[in-house]
Amino acid sequence: MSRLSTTFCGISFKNPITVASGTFASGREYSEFVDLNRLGAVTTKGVADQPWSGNPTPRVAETPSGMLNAIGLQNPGVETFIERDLAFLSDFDTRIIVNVCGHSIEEYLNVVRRLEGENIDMLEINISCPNVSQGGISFGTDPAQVELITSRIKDEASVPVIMKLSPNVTSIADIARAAEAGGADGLSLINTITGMKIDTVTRKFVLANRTGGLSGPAIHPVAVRMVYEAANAVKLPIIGMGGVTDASSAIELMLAGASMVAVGTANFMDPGVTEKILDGMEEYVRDNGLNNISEIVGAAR
Amino acid sequence: MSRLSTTFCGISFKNPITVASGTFASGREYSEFVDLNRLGAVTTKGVADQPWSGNPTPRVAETPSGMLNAIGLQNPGVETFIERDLAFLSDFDTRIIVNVCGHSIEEYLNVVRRLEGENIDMLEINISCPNVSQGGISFGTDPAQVELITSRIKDEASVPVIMKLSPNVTSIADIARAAEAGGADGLSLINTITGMKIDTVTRKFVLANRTGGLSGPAIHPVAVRMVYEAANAVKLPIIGMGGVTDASSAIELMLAGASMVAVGTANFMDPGVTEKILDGMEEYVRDNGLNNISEIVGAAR
Amino acid sequence: MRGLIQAKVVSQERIGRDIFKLTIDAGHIDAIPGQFINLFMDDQAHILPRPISVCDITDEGIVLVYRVAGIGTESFSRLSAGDEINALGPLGNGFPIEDISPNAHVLAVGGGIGIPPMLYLARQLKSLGIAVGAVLGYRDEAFLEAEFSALDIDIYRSSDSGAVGIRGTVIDAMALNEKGCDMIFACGPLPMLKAIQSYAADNAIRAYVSLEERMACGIGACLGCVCKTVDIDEHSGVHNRRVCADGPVFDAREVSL
Amino acid sequence: MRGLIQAKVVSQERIGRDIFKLTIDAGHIDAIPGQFINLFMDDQAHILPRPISVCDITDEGIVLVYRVAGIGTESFSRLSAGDEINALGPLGNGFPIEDISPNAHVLAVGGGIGIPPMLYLARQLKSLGIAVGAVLGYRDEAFLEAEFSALDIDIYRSSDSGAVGIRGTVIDAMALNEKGCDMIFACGPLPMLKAIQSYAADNAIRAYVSLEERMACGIGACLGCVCKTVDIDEHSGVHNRRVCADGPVFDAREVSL
Ligand SMILES: Cc1cc2nc3c(=O)[nH]c(=O)nc-3n(C[C@H](O)[C@H](O)[C@H](O)COP(=O)(O)OP(=O)(O)OC[C@H]3O[C@@H](n4cnc5c(N)ncnc54)[C@H](O)[C@@H]3O)c2cc1C
Ligand SMILES: Cc1cc2nc3c(=O)[nH]c(=O)nc-3n(C[C@H](O)[C@H](O)[C@H](O)COP(=O)(O)OP(=O)(O)OC[C@H]3O[C@@H](n4cnc5c(N)ncnc54)[C@H](O)[C@@H]3O)c2cc1C
Ligand SMILES: Cc1cc2nc3c(=O)[nH]c(=O)nc-3n(C[C@H](O)[C@H](O)[C@H](O)COP(=O)(O)O)c2cc1C
Ligand SMILES: Cc1cc2nc3c(=O)[nH]c(=O)nc-3n(C[C@H](O)[C@H](O)[C@H](O)COP(=O)(O)O)c2cc1C
Ligand code: FES
Ligand code: FES
Repeated sequence: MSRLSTTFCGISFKNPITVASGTFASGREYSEFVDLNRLGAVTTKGVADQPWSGNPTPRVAETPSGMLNAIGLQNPGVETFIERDLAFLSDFDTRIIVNVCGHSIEEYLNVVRRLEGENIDMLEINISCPNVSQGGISFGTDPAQVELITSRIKDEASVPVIMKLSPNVTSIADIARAAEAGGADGLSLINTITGMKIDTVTRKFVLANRTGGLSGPAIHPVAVRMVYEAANAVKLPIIGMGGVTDASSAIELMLAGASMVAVGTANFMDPGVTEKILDGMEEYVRDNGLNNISEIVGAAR
Repeated sequence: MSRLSTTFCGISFKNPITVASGTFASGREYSEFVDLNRLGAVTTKGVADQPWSGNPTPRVAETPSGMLNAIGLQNPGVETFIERDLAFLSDFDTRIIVNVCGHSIEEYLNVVRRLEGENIDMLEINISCPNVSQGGISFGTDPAQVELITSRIKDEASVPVIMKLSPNVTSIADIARAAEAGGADGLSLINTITGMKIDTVTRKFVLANRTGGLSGPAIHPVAVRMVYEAANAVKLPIIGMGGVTDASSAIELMLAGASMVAVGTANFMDPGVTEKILDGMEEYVRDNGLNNISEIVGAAR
Repeated sequence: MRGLIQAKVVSQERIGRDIFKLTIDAGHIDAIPGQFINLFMDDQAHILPRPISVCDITDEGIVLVYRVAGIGTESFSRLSAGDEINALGPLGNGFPIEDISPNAHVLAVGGGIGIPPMLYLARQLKSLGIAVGAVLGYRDEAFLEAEFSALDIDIYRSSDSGAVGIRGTVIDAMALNEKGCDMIFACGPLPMLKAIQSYAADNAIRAYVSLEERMACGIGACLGCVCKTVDIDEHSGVHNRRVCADGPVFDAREVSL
Repeated sequence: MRGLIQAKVVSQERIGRDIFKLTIDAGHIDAIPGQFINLFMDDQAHILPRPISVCDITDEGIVLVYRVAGIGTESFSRLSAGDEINALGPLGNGFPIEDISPNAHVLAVGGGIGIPPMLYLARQLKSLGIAVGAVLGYRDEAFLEAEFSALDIDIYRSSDSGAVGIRGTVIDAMALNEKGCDMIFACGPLPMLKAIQSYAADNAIRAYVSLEERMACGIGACLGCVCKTVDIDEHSGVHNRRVCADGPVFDAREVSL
């Protein structure tokens, strides 16, 4: 048994490393750079019940030690996703976590229902999507909405449901508790922090969408804090993410309370980074005489 | 009349640049590196009615393009502040903005009352302080509290009152509106974003206080977004801050809606940075044929 | 498995006011004209890659010609022989030079910093025995003149100021070509590509245009760099294609510029 | 007006397994022994300064000796002659060498990477005509031996492993000094400084200790770097003093270690 193997929501993973939704598509492009079989799981780009066009470009911008994105959840819809992307991934020996988005609870449920019986291991529900029935404010910032959407999805899903939390809230603990109350099997956090960039020469917003989500190393300290707060607020296991670039920043999230870690923006800095993180984790486990990496989960003191 | 001169809350400033409270003490130490007479204003370190000891060390840590601090608002109390620091500052031809902190509304009011009649131009009220009567949660995250504390302070203050907002909230617009409803004369934002760092070798929290406030370039995109949201939510003038390191990042905040800009963490990267920012602003005004820098306030499109 | 390449700077030369020619040794690399290389800054504060088109491949390495446009290109301009730089590539599809009929006449049209990739394109077309002429539109200062001359092909030049070739746009310079053409391959600023697009449509000439868009992953995964397409794209399921992976070269008829 | 100094690297030498000696030219600088220089990384991702004590001042420049402890010191170790580095300083108060009576006998006690500043201290004391001996506690590898020998003063060495001098702590090595002492100036790890503090108290000897704390501004403005004081400090109004501005050197009787 590998010392990196772990169990999350009752499912075994060969290691605690997955990728952050939306940064890795469904793995096909990165499979030229990474042996997908080495990853604990591939978390796929947010998928909706219909194709979404996303936002106009520019969609990305660089910021100090970070980037903004306003992709707008472009995706080909769940049908194409199943036919093409799930089919591709099923050839690899890795777990599949499917990230789901929608504009209304009904849209989320359509995706969840359509995925029933497909070869997937877990659902990750992105509640930072614009909630059309609430004027475009995301589901993820109101505890009552979080509890409601969680319980509705739990009613229909037969695989574990991970609620992916937005950091743009006053109390991440309250949101985590709402997800727990709604019956979530686990949490993942953090999604991006809303930011903005303006070109001082043209006086234009750099992103066509004006605001975008901040990700990358810049937000890592916020991710560590929020994982810590969520882990202390609820009993649910956590997938930590936000600014992980190496084994050390991944381990920090685990020490804060994450059982698994997702790597996002760092893939753009080095497409082979996930394997390097795994190498670094093996070294850490060895150097620290651990029997299993999960011994460090929440071990900061 | 200089093309950088500006008016804020009815007070004239020789330029829109001040320093962020707590990064510049009361100017004495930096006066060896910066001609204080060049600054639009000096904003002093948060002062309470009694001396505060602050947190144990380590109090600061580096993060990607940023830093965490958990000074814990150490200050010598308002008496020493008036005798020593205000006396020192009154020799310079710059405006004085006094940042105020407290554990309870009464403590804030004690400071405000004690400062009555002293040689100060504006009050900046830091509502990220731990609110003892609310279990240590800061005043600044609850709109009702923000409105209450604002109106109580406004009742007593004879100089303009700037409410300094915390970014650790779901809706900065709601908080801004609460401050406006309470009668604030202006807003300043953003204070630091709560973060955490863990040493993966020792498994210890790097800051003795566990959490600290993230500042520096890393948070600049969040500051730009929040200034933009606040400026669009209320009619109050805004002092923008968060990750300003050069003229361009200062101008970005003005394009987003800030009338003045405070420089914080960047002072640690270069103690002479404020003068360089002023030089860069003069150049910008010239290159863009502006009559006055205030023409760009909120001009992003 | 492909990966980040730790390339070595072979040489760097300033070839214009703010234009530099950087040759890097990135091991054995085969590239199709129109493909690009993502260069990374050696600075953890700047995390996104800078895409630069392949200008040429010589025995010494990959030649990249770029204009200093911001902090990244500025930092590249300070590199000198022996320095290391992280690179990823070649990326993208490149121009469809293999699909061209042997008796076609191709015009390689470059505008501004879209000129460099035309060098490698023209050289490759020529070596395939395809008739090619180059149309080069400068701002006001020529660069890569010797390299283009060495190709021994017809060259038509224009510039905004008239300092190089005729005063005008590449469309004006194209009028100087009396040999006609069946195919246009173009790279340059958006207004130029739009002009090429309508010129091609009006004259029933096929055209391929190389687009620019802000990128993050550079390999088709993040959907940061899409362009609008006339028809629904099979991969995306919507009217979007990825500039980095499906492009940067597109049939002018399929994209909405 | 003082400001950031764009210093030039004069030389860099590896003088131990992970210990480097860096000489920088920062213009004319006068420093008191015990003062430090803040070095900045040339990398916008790492924004805080790295404080390094002045080890010596020679005709060539300021000598800084440091142990590679993390990313900053690691990056400094890659500098070589001619490179530029931003520096701020000298900062802090330094040891009170001017206040010492001419017939005092001083022990300069350095532990580990606290040894380097003792070189400049001992040299300056000697040049003031004050009797000084050095007590140097190493881990297991000596460094700066030639420099200390050249001072021609009494030197007592210890090391954790016994590889250098006697096996033991600096307190053990101090016992080798038979000349007595009226004043101890010490720099080193916290446990050593605590031991010096009680040794001085027990033996009614005055002692000054140089403290380390994480810093941001380095000039006394941010209150990031305080140490605990026995009495209420006049400046802070509480039991805290600023290591960067009020220290790093403190009378051992006034601080709670
Ligand atoms: C496929 C492709 C090929 C290119 N080939 C060349 C070439 O051969 N020579 C050349 O000089 N330039 C080329 N460019 C443009 C070049 O990538 C930008 O000028 C460069 O990235 C600017 O980086 P900077 O840090 O200097 O500017 P900054 O403005 O500081 O860059 C900030 C961010 O914006 C991005 N960015 C800025 N301008 C552009 C742009 N025009 N296109 C895409 N991203 C941009 C940067 O990559 C970076 O992420 C190409 C662009 C693309 C998409
Ligand atoms: C007044 C003073 C004088 C010093 N003199 C010397 C000297 O002469 N030689 C020497 O080798 N070291 C000295 N140090 C310690 C030296 O500053 C640290 O080893 C160095 O800052 C580590 O930086 P890093 O980037 O390599 O390590 P990292 O751990 O990557 O640094 C991360 C951050 O923590 C800070 N930090 C890490 N360790 C320390 C520490 N021990 N003290 C203060 N801040 C720390 C860094 O400055 C940086 O901000 C001194 C420290 C102080 C406070
Ligand atoms: C380009 C991009 C696209 C993203 N798309 C999604 C998405 O579709 N669904 C989702 O839940 N999160 C999405 N995210 C957020 C990431 O999954 C992750 O939560 C965030 O980027 C923080 O991690 P990082 O700093 O490692 O990137 C996206 C992030 C980026 C940068
Ligand atoms: C060391 C330090 C101390 C601070 N102390 C205070 C304070 O006393 N009162 C306050 O309102 N804000 C305080 N702040 C917050 C800053 O004023 C500012 O809002 C924040 O740092 C963002 O700006 P920056 O990124 O330019 O530093 C402090 C920040 C730092 C880094
Ligand atoms: S840059 Fe990521 S898809 Fe093109
Ligand atoms: S480092 Fe700022 S007060 Fe010492």
